[in-house]
Amino acid sequence: MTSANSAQTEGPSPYPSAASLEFQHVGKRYPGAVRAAIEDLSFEVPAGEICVLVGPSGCGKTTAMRLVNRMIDLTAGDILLDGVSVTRRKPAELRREIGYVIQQIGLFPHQTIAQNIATVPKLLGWDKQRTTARVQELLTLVSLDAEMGERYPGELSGGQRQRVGVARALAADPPLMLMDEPFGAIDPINRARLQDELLRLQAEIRKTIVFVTHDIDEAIKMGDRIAIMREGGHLAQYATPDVLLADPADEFVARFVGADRGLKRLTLSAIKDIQLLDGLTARVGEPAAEARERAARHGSDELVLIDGGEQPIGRLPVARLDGKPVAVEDAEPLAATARRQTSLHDALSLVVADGNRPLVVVDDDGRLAGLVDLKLISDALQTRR
Amino acid sequence: MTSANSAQTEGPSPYPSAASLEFQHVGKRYPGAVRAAIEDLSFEVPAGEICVLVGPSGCGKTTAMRLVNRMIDLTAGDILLDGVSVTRRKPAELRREIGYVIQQIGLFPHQTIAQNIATVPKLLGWDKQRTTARVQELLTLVSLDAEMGERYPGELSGGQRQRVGVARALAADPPLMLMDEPFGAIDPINRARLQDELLRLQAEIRKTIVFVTHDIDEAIKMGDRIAIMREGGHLAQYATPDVLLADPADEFVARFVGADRGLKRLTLSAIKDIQLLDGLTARVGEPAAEARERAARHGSDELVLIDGGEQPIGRLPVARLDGKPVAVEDAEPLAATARRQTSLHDALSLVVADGNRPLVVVDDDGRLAGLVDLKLISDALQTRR
Amino acid sequence: MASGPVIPDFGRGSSCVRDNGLFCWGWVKQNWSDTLQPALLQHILLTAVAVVIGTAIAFTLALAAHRRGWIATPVVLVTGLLYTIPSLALFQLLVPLTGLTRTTAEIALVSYTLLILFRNMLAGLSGVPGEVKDAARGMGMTERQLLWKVELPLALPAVVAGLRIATVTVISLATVAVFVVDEGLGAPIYSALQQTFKTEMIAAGALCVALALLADFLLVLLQRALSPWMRVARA
Amino acid sequence: GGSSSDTNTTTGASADTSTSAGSDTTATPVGQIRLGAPPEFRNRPTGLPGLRAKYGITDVQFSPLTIGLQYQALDDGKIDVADVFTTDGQLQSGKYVVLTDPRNVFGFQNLTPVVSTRVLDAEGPQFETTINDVSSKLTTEAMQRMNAAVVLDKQQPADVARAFLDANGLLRAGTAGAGKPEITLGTKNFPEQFILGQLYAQALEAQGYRVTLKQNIGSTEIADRALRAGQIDMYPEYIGIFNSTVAGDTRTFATKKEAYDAGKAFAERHGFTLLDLTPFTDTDALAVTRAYAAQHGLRSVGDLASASGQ
Amino acid sequence: MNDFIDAFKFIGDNASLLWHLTLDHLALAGAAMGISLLIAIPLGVWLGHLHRGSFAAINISNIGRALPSLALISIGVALLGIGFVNVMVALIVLAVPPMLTNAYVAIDGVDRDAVEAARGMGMRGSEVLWRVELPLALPLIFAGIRTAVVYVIATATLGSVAGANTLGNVIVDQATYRLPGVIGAAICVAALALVFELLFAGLQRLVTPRGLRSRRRAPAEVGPAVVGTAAAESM
Ligand SMILES: Nc1ncnc2c1ncn2[C@@H]1O[C@H](COP(=O)(O)OP(=O)(O)OP(=O)(O)O)[C@@H](O)[C@H]1O
Ligand SMILES: Nc1ncnc2c1ncn2[C@@H]1O[C@H](COP(=O)(O)OP(=O)(O)OP(=O)(O)O)[C@@H](O)[C@H]1O
Ligand SMILES: [Mg+2]
Ligand SMILES: [Mg+2]
Repeated sequence: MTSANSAQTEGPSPYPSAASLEFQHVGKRYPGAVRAAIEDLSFEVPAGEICVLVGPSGCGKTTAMRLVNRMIDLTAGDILLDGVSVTRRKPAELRREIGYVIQQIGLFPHQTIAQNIATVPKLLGWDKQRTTARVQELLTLVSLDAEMGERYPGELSGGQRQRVGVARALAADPPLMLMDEPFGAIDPINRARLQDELLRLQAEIRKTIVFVTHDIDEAIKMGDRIAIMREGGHLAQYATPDVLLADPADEFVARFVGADRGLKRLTLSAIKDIQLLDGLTARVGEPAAEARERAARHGSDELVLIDGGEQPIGRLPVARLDGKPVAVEDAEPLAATARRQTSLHDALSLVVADGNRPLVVVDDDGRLAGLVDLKLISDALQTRR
Repeated sequence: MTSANSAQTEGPSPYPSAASLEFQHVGKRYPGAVRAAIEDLSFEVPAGEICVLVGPSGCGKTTAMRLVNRMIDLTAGDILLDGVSVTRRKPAELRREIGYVIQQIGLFPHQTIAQNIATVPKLLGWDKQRTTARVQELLTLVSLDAEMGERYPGELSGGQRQRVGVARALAADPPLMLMDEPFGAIDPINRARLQDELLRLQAEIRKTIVFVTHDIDEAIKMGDRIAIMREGGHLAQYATPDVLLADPADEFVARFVGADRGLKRLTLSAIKDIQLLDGLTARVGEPAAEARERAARHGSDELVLIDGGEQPIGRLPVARLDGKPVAVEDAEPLAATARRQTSLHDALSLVVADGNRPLVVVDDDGRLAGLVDLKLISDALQTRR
Repeated sequence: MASGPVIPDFGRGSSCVRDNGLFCWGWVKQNWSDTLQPALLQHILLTAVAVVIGTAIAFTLALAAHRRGWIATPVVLVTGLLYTIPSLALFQLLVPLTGLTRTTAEIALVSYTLLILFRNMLAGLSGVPGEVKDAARGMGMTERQLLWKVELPLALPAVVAGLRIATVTVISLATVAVFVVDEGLGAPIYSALQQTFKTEMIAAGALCVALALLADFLLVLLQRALSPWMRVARA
Repeated sequence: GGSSSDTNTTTGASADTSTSAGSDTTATPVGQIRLGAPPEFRNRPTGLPGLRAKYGITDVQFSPLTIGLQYQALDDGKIDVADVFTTDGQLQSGKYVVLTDPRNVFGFQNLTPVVSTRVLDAEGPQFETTINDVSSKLTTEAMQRMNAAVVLDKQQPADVARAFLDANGLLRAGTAGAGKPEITLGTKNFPEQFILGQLYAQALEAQGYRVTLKQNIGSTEIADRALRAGQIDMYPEYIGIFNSTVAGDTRTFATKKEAYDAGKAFAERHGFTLLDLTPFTDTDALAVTRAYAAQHGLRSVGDLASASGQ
Repeated sequence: MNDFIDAFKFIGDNASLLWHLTLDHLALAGAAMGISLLIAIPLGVWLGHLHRGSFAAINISNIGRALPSLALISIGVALLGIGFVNVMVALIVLAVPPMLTNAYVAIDGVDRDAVEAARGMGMRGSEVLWRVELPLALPLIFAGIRTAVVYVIATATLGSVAGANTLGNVIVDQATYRLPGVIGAAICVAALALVFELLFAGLQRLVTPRGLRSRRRAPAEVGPAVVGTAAAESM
């Protein structure tokens, strides 16, 4: 089944260029360092995907990333960008084709936001109006109003600066983006907002993105693939979040993703991704017998009572069905309802909180869409290996 | 039922003093500010409990806290410490009796760790050896080796500094501790470690602690009681984490605690807090009939196969029970087992990941303790209102 | 005139001295005790007095400015003005007021220390991180305790750094004091200049430089000794 | 007049050499005259204006120099002609020729000890005699030699003074000063003054007077103020400067005597006394290098004027 | 006090003399500054760009200050003879250190993140220097220049004792110009220095990028840089 942030890999992208990235037995030993920061690292990132490097502090994430745009040079192996070795390129030129966002953002305080964003286009010698057009485009892309363009970094909030940093990295429409803990310094609330923003953005621009973090939840949320690294740049596991949570390669990964990986996995998919139970409904005024018979057929001891407009009214325990036709007062109020885009994680939460009774799912227009029960949810986990 | 961090309020404490704290219609308007930072805030913290103030940025958490030790003075209402108004005390003296940990820690860079910790004792004029003794005691308390005492803050890691900050605040054994986002600046991994440490510590020292954060998960983990605040220092809800998650007072609180509050609630209790299923076992070599009959009695379609030492071997589907006595090869291996201290949250995760089949719980010696199934878990949520 | 003067042989200087060689050790040895050494000592005294007084004044001002922010600006303006006035001019401008006295020299020298010392002291004090002060207050330090136990110790490196600059500056400027008082190393330098006597120029000049460098070095040691934590912070 | 004889002696020394020089080389014309002197030489009557007026020297490239640097400048060839003082020790080196000044542009600068009359009376007649005895021995030659000893040979002024007084029998011990009030003797801020201070002080002390010597008190004005303020009782001053700077009387005097009388008169009116003039005069004078003099056949300022075709 | 009145009278009467000396004064200072700029700024910027030789670059300014101007000039006389060149050389020796140090500290201190980002976006070394480091460092570099200008103008005064023509001619020749002359000249020098101080203060504000103006730079920070920056901004 497809994952919640699968949007990233669907539909036509307005931007043509996304490059594949391949690490081939990459090694890096810093001059004078006793042991290599990265010993032998190999993995491949398909074009247009987000690959998250995650791991404990000092495991080599930043190093691996900086090897790509040759901020530092590798001491073994090779890195291919769209099949071409980066070592064949002039560093400066290479970097102009790779968006780079560092944790501290590093905006130029002496330049306006617009000038900051225009940096690479200027370096590439774009003409004036093309550049300005692009800057406007990017400001809207990261949802900053054009007016902001004239401001100086000193006049922006932390979150806004982060967005500018991203916009600046995107300026020349690079096929590859490197983001080193871009949201590391931001409080949890704004952090979540920026994460969602980046995902929305990526759904549009569809870049190849290498994203460094040491927060596993962020990794799961952001990554199409996750590379879990450990001391010395060893690749503990490289897989989709789903596989990673489903079967961790070893003890280290298991501990790293956490004991509740089962539940974490549920955050990856939404109700819309699974087949809902239906038919378990009763209409106001219909004969009790029919309803009871329908419930029995589904082996359920309750139905969802809906009105003429298909709007769910409440739960209807079969026990309540005496001879009379089904009436509104027979129903118990609903503790909660879910929508199709609710994540299975939240759905499970609602089910469990409601004593494991099936959860009522409604469409955006409020009409009954179907039911979710524990079995469906856990089945989802089973089928997704 | 008792909560996972209830340890904080049990057993004899080596430290006598913990003070109760009471906000009485407290108001604070900063000079020149149009609207009050805090309008009318009232709540009470029983001695020896951790009260967490949580809320969006700018809602007045820090303000409320700084009113207590009179870093700023209140403009309305009163604050009672053990029934005595703080306004009756000289600020300097008052502060010496209240431990204060600020987000940036604020260690004195020009003093050694030992000197830093000894600050308040010195201010109180303790004699030399009493002070040094106390410093040693505190270093061990926050699990830093004595050798660290001679170092300067510049030589410590972020986490270590945080601990020193806490130790320094504890130095004069204050009945009340104020902690303003003490772990705000630390990465998730170390953050969790420091949280656990503080809880362990509190179990020993049993202080009254006011703890500020804007991370709801931290609040739930740390707090005996949580005060959820909103703009203008309004108290949206003041309750135990459990109640907070069980029934949020309003939309704001509900959104703040998150859609998955049901699952969050499960983090508050552990398997040991609930009654396990037992009797669902089969011994190697016993007659199939007996086993089948036992399963039927419990209305279950499988048993847990155990060996002579009561160690669980695997699941035994009733279907597998043909005429022959129960044999090891009839069993399916166990996907996972839990221990008594495993939180219900993680337990649920394991159950769901294993297709809703009951989870095998073992004692520390590895002997079967019983089973947990979905019903038990969700029942736990029902009973805990 | 019958009784014309008898002109004795006054004795001649070494050949090096006579034809004004670049540097004549002999002369230096000869005149060390009665020319150079006294001048050196006077120079040290001139400097020490100026720096001590300057420090006292600057310190008071800095503390005041630290309490009441608005004081800083006027102080910087005035001391900055004094600082800008060329030494030679300032000395002369003071003559009508305080005459050709040591006081004149000291007043001028002190006025040159003020800007540097004040600015560094204030920078040191206001450079103390807010959270550190917050923590100190939060632990129940009185304002006075905060100043003496936290702010001043933390300001020390900046203060001593200022002291270094001030001292070296004064040592240098004290030579110009010769235009008002015949004291310090300026005296031999100036008289040598008037007689274009190279040895004395170089000897006295070198002494002055050496003195400045030595003072600077000693103050660096002081700085190190006073701020052990800086080393580890840098390390 | 002693002063004129003094000038002769100096230039006499140079005259014979320049005659010999003049005999074998024909004087080559001087172009524009590069003259170095203290800045004010440009405008003061005893400077360029005087030279212009009395010798018609106009085409001068003037480079201002602080006192003491002229000889260096001559040696460095930065200038051809330097404004010097007739008693400068450097002239003893024989490297330079002082041009005679027949038309008397530079006036008279014989030295006279300025004493507060009050003190003079208090100290008694012997005091004045002692000082005048010393002054009478101070010829240009003597002063040049002593200056040379101090400026060139770096002898201590005190030693030089002692040697001179001793050689001229001015240290013979006396008791005239016994019990007389102590006097403070000030000197201005250049070597010649240091020597003079030592000369008078030691001579007086030999006679039993108690003397404090305040050397290097500064310029004429400072000295003058100090005297009026009673900070010093006496200091050696040059008659020309006394007239111009202290008395503010800028006339040019025909003779040394006129100048002296003018000064004395002023002094009387202001409560101090000018003691006898010294034989030597420490006037400005134009000096050139021996080589330059020979090349252009220069002896007097007049020669310079004609040689520069003016 | 009426000395001052006489002083202003003197200024009035000798306007042309003072004017010419002022021009000479500025010519001397200008020449020295020109050459110093060519030496100090490129060197400082280059070292700062490479983050090399911090110790030397930072301490040279203190050593420079340790050189007493008078001594330096007199030694200059001994070595180079009298006149314009000698004094100019002395002034250069005095002017280079503060500018060098400031240039170094300024460039070296440019926010590493900005530089990192610049490299990351594919700027070459030179582009990083011109587009990022220099603009950000300009205010501090300029502070150094301003410092040096005032210092040179002040010290040029002493040039007159070594045969260079400056306003100092009057100050050191009391014998001729009398006290009012000396004070008058002193007033002129002071005024001259102040004018340039203000002039360059203005220029410095002009060259400060707008984005930086809001955040005012602390005059000195605790740590080794203090000597550098404080040095730079003093004198
Ligand atoms: N410039 C350097 N010179 C020498 N060693 C370095 C350098 N940069 C990093 N290292 C070492 O290389 C290893 C990997 O560093 P790196 O910064 O890549 O880790 P990281 O995963 O980014 O850590 P973090 O999560 O804290 O950013 C570490 O042991 C680090 O000490
Ligand atoms: N010193 C002050 N002067 C004026 N207003 C202030 C001051 N400190 C805080 N405020 C205002 O009071 C309100 C509450 O501030 P406070 O710092 O208590 O919020 P907070 O809950 O601690 O926010 P955060 O979570 O960001 O720390 C805010 O609107 C803030 O702007
Ligand atoms: Mg990193
Ligand atoms: Mg706060």
